[in-house]
Amino acid sequence: MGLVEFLGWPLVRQVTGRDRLGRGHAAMSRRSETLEPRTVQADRVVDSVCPFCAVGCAQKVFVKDGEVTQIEGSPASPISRGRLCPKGSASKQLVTSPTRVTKVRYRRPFATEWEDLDLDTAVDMIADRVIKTRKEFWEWEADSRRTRRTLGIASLGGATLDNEENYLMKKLYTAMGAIQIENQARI
Amino acid sequence: MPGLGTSFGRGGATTFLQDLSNADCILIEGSNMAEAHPVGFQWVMEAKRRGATVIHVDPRFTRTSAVADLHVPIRAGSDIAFLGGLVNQVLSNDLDFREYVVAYTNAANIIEDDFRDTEDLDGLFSGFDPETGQYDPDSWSYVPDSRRDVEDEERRDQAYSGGSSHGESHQAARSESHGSGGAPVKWKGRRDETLQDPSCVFQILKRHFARYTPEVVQEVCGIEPDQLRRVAEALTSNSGRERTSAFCYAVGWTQHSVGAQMIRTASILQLLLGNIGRPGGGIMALRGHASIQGSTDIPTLFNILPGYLPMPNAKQHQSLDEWVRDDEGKAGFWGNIRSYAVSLLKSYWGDAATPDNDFCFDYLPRITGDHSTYSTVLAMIEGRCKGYFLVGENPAVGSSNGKMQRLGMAALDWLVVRDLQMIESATFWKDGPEIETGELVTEEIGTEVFFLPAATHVEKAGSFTQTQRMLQWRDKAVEPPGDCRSDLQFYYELGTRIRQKLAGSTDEMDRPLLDLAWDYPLDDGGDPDPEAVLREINGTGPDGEVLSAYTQLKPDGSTSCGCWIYCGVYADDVNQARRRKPHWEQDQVAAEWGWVWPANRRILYNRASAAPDGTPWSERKRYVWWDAEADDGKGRWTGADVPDFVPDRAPDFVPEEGAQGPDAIGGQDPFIMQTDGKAWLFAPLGLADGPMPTHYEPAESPVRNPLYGQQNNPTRKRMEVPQNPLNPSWSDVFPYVFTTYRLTEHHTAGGMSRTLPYLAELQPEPFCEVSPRLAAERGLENGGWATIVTGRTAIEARVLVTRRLRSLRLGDRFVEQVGLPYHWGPNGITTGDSANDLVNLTLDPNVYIQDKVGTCDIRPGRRPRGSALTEYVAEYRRRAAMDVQREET
Amino acid sequence: MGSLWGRLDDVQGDAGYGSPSEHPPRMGFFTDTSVCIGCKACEVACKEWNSVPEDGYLLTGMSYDNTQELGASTWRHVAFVEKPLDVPAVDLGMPAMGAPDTEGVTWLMSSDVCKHCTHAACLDVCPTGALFRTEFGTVVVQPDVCNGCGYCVPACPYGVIDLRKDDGRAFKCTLCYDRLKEGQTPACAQACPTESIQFGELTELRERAARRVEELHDRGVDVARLYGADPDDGVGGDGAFFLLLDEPEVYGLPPDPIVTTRDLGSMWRHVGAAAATLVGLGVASFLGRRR
Amino acid sequence: MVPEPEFESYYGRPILKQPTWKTPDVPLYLFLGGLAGCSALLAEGAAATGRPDLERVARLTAAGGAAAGTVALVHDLGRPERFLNMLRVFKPTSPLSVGSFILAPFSALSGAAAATEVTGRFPRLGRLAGVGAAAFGPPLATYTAALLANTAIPAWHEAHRELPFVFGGSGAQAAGGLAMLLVPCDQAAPARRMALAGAAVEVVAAETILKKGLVAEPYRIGRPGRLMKVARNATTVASAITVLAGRRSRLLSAVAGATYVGASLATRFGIFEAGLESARDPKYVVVPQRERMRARAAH
Repeated sequence: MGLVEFLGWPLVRQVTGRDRLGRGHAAMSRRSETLEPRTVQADRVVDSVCPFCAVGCAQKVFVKDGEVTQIEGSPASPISRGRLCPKGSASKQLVTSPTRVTKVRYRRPFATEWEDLDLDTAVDMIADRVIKTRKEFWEWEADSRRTRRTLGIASLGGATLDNEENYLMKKLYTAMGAIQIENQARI
Repeated sequence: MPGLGTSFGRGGATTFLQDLSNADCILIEGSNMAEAHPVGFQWVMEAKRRGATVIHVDPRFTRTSAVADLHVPIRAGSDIAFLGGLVNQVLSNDLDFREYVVAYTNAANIIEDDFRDTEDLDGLFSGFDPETGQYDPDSWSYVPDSRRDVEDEERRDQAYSGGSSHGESHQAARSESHGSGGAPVKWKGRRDETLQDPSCVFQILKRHFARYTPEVVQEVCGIEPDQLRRVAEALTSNSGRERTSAFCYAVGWTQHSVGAQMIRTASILQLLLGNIGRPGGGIMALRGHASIQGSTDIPTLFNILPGYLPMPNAKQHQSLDEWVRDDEGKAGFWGNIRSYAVSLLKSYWGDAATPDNDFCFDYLPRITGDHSTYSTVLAMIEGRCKGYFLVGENPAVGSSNGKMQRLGMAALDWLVVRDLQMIESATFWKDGPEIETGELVTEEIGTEVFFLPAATHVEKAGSFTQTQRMLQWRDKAVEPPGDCRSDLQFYYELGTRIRQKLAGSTDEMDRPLLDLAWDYPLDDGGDPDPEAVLREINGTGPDGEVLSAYTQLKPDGSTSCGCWIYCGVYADDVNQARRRKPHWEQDQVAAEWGWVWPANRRILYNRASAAPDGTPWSERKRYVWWDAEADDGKGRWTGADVPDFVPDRAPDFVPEEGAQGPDAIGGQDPFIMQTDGKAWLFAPLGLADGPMPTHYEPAESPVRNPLYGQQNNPTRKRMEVPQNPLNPSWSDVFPYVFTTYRLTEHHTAGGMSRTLPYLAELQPEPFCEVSPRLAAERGLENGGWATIVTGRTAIEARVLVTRRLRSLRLGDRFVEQVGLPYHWGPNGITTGDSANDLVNLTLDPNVYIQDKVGTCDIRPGRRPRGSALTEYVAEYRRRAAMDVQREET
Repeated sequence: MGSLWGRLDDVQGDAGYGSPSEHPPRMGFFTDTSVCIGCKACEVACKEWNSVPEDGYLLTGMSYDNTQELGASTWRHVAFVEKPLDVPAVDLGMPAMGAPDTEGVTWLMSSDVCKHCTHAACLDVCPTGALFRTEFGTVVVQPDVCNGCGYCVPACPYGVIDLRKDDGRAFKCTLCYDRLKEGQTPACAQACPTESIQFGELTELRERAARRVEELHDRGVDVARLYGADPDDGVGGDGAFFLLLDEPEVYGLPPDPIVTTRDLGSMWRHVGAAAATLVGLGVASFLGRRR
Repeated sequence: MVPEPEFESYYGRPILKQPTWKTPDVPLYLFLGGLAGCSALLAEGAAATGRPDLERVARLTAAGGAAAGTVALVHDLGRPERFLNMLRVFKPTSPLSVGSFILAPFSALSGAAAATEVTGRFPRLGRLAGVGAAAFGPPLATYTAALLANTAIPAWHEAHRELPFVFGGSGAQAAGGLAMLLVPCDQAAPARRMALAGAAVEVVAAETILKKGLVAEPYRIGRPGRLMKVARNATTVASAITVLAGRRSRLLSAVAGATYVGASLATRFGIFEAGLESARDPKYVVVPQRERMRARAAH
């Protein structure tokens, strides 16, 4: 029986086995027999929180070879109990989106197209511009009341950022004297 | 925030999502919860399963209405009239929870005689200065209880003001700084517990809302009287000792020129019904973004510092003492403001901050009024602001009056955009609508643009603060690809480089940067360790040991704390936000999952879940109560949640004379952040547009204000610039109301959803929703195209003709409403026009947020292209005679 | 062994997996559309887990349903039906105004999925055994076997399965066969915010559904009815059944589906008769006159 | 006009899925199956009664038809390279599985028979193969009816009793017709008789289907309706010519034969497209099922 069995011809399994009509066990392929969910092969499962709305649904992020292979709800959460909405369920697509920008883009004044620019140079250029514009619009007083600020620099954004990021931003901007700092809480 | 902040003392949701399942009735208004917070909505469904009544009040019949027991269609922007109508039903039929109202609210307080209500002044309160468009709140204050009250106040003034007398700030109620604390009244004031005194708050409230009858509500909101009565009946029959009702709201209330007052009306209603601080009650503020609550607690906002400490104001605060004076010494936990302020300065400037230099108070820049995003965009257009950082935000689509946003950005020297995808705000110079119409020419736009790719939420560790004030930690799963970096790393790197470049400077201007405490431990990838930052936020003692409660903060500079309301998130040197004890191992409060500010408490003001004598109002609604036997007879507050009260303060405790700060909190004062310990039905201070909510029409309205001569909010912030023309009200050129909103399938400005195939295919094109009657009137076909036009611009959208949009009967005429989701822009897999380009900028005076409603016209067919578009809109403006300056009332 | 239609309690036993103790209990879905909020999390979670490609960016004008139907690249489809509520409108007696004829509307939502029938026509007609009954009693297409003959497509009485254009093979919901192997919950059921989609043992789900219908009837929701829960119906009961709030055809579901295999016996008999006729006719053709 | 039946649907969209079988592949396969199957019968009859020309044409048609049919079938597969999976299991519940186990041996045997015919080698073996092929002929010609009938498509399913006779008759008609076209009159008598008899069976069965009310409407209207009419008229004309002049005029016999073949083709395409239409309109699913439920509830 070995040879035929080895050939694994389902018809033989069908005739000799308990699945005479070839509806189930006989028709099962090797792949189906050894199937398992990709999450089983993950190197790590990391606890995270959905980046979209403010319900704060807990997420489990499965990682294999440094790539995110699945993001789904974490049943342990008392708030979301493992559930997600359509946006939360699309988190893997958000983080692995092929249209994500992964290189710095730079647009020269009056230019019509983007150019490349390496990250280190970009940050340095930005630091220079901050210092220049800060000084250019520095103001010690307004109607003879001390203000010690710059009105040349503004910032918008924060509601999608971490508390730690908002903290460093506000700390740096305040030390810089920049006060036109805003985020989505207001639009 | 100020809506909840002034009413209860803190600017955050008063309850938690799971608690909605304990509600006997849930009113969802100003929110489309099933679509905008679907997973949070499971708790509303849980309540419904247990027999609760779910009511949804919304201009449209949405997916929330589909599963609600009652849907009440309302004209967008008229919520105060409806809620006022409910208040009137409660007060005129004595259906309020009297025992709760007398003990826990300022209903009994007597108000100054010279206070005049909107009934007397046809829509204005006393103290209005037409020139400045602001109120002086003096006439709204409490009558002092006795001579001694007045002496107390003067003594406190002397002690803290270094002798120089100072006038109470005339900048009305300094509304913008009380996100987390009640505004400081001078004294607790005289009270008539029988509520009969004609000048007591209860009677004033009754008179104020007397004219909000069902007939008036039908006239203003288009809600039939029997619907109003059904809602009133549902709420009142589900309130009191045995039953509680909960409210849920979101930007449907906040985004109005009367936004804060809408939330105030809801607060008043919930206080009259006695639902605040109780299980299954409260007001659930549903925030939009993952950490919008976090971005107001630790604010990247112009008017506050972390912990809702007010940003120093150039006119009033030129020293640390002046900065903390208003709150210092007053009753309530705000009384310790000096400790919080000094600790913040220590965390900013570390050792450089010493007692003799006012802990570097002078390093703080000072504000001089409104520097909100819309004023800033105006400054950009006028060339007064040249550098702009966009960090995970897309104003070209997300902000209102998109054209103004793009014109502002076109006038910049440099723009730094940090995002995941190439958003419209980064490419306005290439493919913005103005390039198409020729109003802007790419080659003439001088803005230098840096697009720095950002890391996603799984490529960086950090914490979000979600809608019920809970901090939840995310671990880092993978490294960010290519040039992507977290914003933490970018700002740390930017700060480090700026400090290096200024290292040798002796210019006083650079001292704050050079003395900044900016050294954080770096991980091997060169990124600052986010847990170290959270630890700094939590606060440390003299020798760097971690603090565990804000009560440990000292005013002498021995403690440092980045955000006093977050003190405790790193208690016992453990990242409490990272706790994940599964819910099946805890009760519903689940205190060991994440960390909730303040002090890991879920339901705020939960002292009010017990009767004045400390016993639960009822067994069914037992939550927090006074256990007389605890601590061998001394007694202690105990229950399912962390008591929001001084743990060992007996219910019958009466503070001695002249007590200050927390010691001044009586045993029956559940609202421990308020200076009088009571919840405010009447807000003597803290709101720029009046002590009580009043119905005013949105800036652009199809009808005249039926209640008062005063058409709009008198203190609204107007942006009278060419780029922000207002449609004339009750005009037949713009006869319809439009309201913008979100869909489940997309995320705000769309940057995180229009670029994802699985979401884009669910809602692939911008559309507008119109009633069958409006469709017939304007010849619109289902699935066809329509052009929607306002004074700002015209956009096109596909048409969905649906009965879910009802023709509302206001008096004897019909008002039609057009629904517009706003997720689209020129970029992404599916593109389209941005609905926010239609919106005008008229701002709420408390938080400078815009009206999301306005008037429009709608025509079949697609919009004109190129410069023909500007001509088409200009023609509308001519027909509406908008360019002629008309005196607005 | 090998019943072709009617009640069949041990569907895995019938497919060669032995007695009930030798194989896991039959798993399935109960979709309670009365709590569905139409959020489409199920559609996205399914596609994300199974890497199902997007299939078209088209605004259909059919209320909020731009997904349109189940198919090879859509294994979950949320249907949206807006129906007027016949409440007499307030008539202002002003003809010019044209008062709207009805006041209210109901908005039905339902997440449709493969029914994993007890008697699955797609499985019966599949010539290669690609479609087969799993040990969990679910019906799955084995992508390593399917040669895209397409026979399952017209056989399905619910119009669920289809061939994927650029791939050639048939695809449909697998009830997350791979997740089941590790005792995990299918992706759509895990994501569903209001537990409209409930996953579990079919017998237990049927009891829960019956209680839910009773509960709704007690509350006056008398339009609630189960669909596909009766093991004696035309397909022997569905592995994924529903609680609906209107007639099935309003949701695009057949009101009384019967597995085509029920008539297969009669088909083979008639084929045999026709073949015999041919033989007879053939022979007769040669018996007549020479020319 | 019968008033439009009152029924609800989901925005008028189909309930069933359109069959993905390609045109012309599958209708052509249905035709070729019938043609080849019946040709095998003709071939055996001709061999047994000494009609060499008829035998040769019939054998070649049988083999050619089977081969072409197999190519059409494999070409229609989404994954043609996996055509051998057709024999992976034997599914009695699947007419296509049973069909594969008919088509395979038939093709082999009819191929062998035709090979011996052409090469003249192993004639005895060829005859034996021919008998084998003939045995599989009738099933090959009629199983395809079960192939269409064993689906959820109302027009096909409700006709499951008549379709085998339509397909069988149409097959006989095609085989006879082709033989009349290619074989001189004197040897083509059996072909004429088979064609005539086949036509009769097919027309009677088809008429029975057309009278099945709403479910059979797709056979009566639109393109499929026109195809079915063309087929019936062509069959009638061909039969008349055959009866009147079939025996005498080689030309007329050929014309009749060709018409018979054409009619058979038209029938197959007509029935196939009727199925597509029947799947597209939800009324064909909802109305009959509602009537069935009412009837069941009545007693």
